[in-house]
Amino acid sequence: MGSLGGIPLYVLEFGDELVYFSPYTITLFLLALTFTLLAIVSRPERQVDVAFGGDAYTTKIISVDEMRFRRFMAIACGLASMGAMVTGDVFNFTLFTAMVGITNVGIVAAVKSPHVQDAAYQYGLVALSATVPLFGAAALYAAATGSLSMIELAKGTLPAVPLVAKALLVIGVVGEGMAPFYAAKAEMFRAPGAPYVIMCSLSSLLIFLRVAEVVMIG
Amino acid sequence: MIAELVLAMLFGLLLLGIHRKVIARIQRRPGPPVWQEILHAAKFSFKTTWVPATASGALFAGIVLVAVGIWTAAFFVMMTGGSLLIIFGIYMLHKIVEHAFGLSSGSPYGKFGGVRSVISAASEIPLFVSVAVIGLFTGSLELTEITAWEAVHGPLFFTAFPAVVAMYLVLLSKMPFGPFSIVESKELVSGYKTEHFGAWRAGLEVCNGLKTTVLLATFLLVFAGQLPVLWMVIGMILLTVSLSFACAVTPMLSPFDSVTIQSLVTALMLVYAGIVFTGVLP
Amino acid sequence: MWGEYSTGLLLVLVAAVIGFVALAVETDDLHRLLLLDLVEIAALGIIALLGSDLAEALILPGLTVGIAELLALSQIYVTKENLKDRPVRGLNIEVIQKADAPAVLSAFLVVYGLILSGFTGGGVAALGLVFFFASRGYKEDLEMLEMAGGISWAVWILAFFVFMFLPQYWFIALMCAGVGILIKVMVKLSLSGTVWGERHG
Amino acid sequence: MTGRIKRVAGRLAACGIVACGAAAALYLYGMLPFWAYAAVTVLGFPAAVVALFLWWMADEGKEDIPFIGY
Repeated sequence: MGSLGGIPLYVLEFGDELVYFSPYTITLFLLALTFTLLAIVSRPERQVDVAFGGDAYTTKIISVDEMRFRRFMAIACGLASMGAMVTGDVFNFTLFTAMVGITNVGIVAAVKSPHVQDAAYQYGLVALSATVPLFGAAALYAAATGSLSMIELAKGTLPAVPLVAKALLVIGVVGEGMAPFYAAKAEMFRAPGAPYVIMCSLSSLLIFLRVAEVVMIG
Repeated sequence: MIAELVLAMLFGLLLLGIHRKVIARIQRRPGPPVWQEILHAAKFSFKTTWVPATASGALFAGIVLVAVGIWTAAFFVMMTGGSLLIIFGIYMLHKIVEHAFGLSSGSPYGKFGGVRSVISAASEIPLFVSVAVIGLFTGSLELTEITAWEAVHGPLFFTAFPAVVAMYLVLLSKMPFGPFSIVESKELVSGYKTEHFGAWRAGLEVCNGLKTTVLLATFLLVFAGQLPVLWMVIGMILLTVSLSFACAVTPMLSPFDSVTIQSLVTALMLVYAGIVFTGVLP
Repeated sequence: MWGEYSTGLLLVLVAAVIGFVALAVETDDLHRLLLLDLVEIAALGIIALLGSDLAEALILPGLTVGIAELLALSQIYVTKENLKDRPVRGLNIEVIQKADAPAVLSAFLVVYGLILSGFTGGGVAALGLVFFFASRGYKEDLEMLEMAGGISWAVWILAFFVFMFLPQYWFIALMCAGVGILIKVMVKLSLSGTVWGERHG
Repeated sequence: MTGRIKRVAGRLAACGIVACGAAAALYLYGMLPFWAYAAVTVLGFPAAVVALFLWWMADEGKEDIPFIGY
């Protein structure tokens, strides 16, 4: 199963850091780019709350400082997910994934609401613990096959990647990119600031889509 | 391929119209004419349009472009027989589009529609397992190679029937008025679409038309193989009618039940993938 | 070799499982954060078991990411629990404050760090600085320190570009990288060792 | 808005349609690789469609606003 996401169109080798664009990774990369640009140019919306039992309603306004910080985090999150989309190195993928986890926490952590902060903290704990299976998986990849390059793994000449390593990788990604998995419980998505909150769910989904390709290689 | 694109969009809207009509007839209502959804798109397209004061302007308008854009891309991938992984990647990203639609306006109804759409994403992501099963059988995820494999070994419909069921549920959860359409349920007014009116809504309708065509056609391509165009069209209409029956006779589930059922299906698919993995691969 | 690796792996995984069980049992948020740091060590252990140069190269970013997450989470914890106003003083031990010993020890550590150079040297020198600040109390000039850290980081990166594009000047690049990382690590570690909160008493 | 939206949307729609049409024609005559054609269409089609809709009934600034009694 060499060409899962299509034939690599372009491979950039920079030492042993390699980046490759296949139709699949380029699609995901462009989507991350699009939403990052949207996060840069959009101003946050003003969330409307209806007061219970009456016609009155209030809008939440995000202060400029908070907006700046969250926008920065959203951009960092976009960059991290773009990196995770095109990297051809398993360890780099896990690093980018861990970074997506941090920035996801950062995006919502600036919201001055106790519920949101608590949700962000709990999510952060899970994201932090997910780095264990993530890095463990990358180390197992290296130990079992002697290579971390996805191009090398896809050639099929190396020993097969143990199923445990793949499972650990998926568990790690699920833990890091938990945002959509956590939604049922999270106050995270209720936080105002749509362009930034969307980066949370988008980045998680993107790294999940990428890991689906990664585990099928090798 | 521009003409095909526009035709696919109109055909998708027609399918959605047929969907509404069949549901109405099953429920003994007269129902709208089958071209109602096309008229709908046209109607919205000539309403005066602006951006709500509370909305996040660029996101509010930009997401409509993204919505049409991703399904245009998916249409291209399907027509050229590209990777199935891309199409289902775009399918998953449609969740994010819904999320953005809902959140960008600031309206509480939109917000809950968007949040619900993300909740159900969690249970649909692992439906990728069925894509993996297809990959295990055919050794590739390129649509052209899958159809070539089917020309030799017969349709996947019989070979991988559980995957068919899982994928059918994917289609069902994207059809309006279905048991899993919690994002559009009526207590949220129109869910994530509530605040997108006028030209924005018309753009969304264009996206829905394309989406319906792409998903149904991909389903047929993957499980029945390459068919002549006429058979393809008939197949898609039949598929729509069967989906309409499923939608008409089942009530909408509560968000919790919807996610639970989808998760159960996912678990079953994982077991099936495990069996295939040990059975098919030596 | 494989046998040794598997045994080591088993041990690390058992350690990780113990850590996760403790994590599941613990309910206090702060304690969970601390336990997580322990669990994180297990991940580094798995990488370290590779026992190659690659492993060494991989541990560093892994460690950095782990520390970054830990810092971010502890910051959230502080805001979450409204722990902002918390005046902090230097180590209030009479013996240390009156004597000259801290200065001598710090100077020794810094000089030793300079001789060691590189990452380890930075760590040792930073320990000296932190010890000095901690025992004497200090007037902050964190901006200066931050700037020094930033510039030395830039020097470090520059050295990498020299390695890549002008390999004939490897020696100067090596010196730049060695000094750059020394100062950077020293500054960063002493910063994280002395930043104690919003207000200082 | 005095017709600004109408002008901008009209131009955008025209550009999008021309770009898509040109890309399709060039691809048909083999003068454009497929990926470029697909990229132009994916970018141009949504812009053209939405801009066309916006242009259709956009405010031209000449309307008489009726007094409806508030």
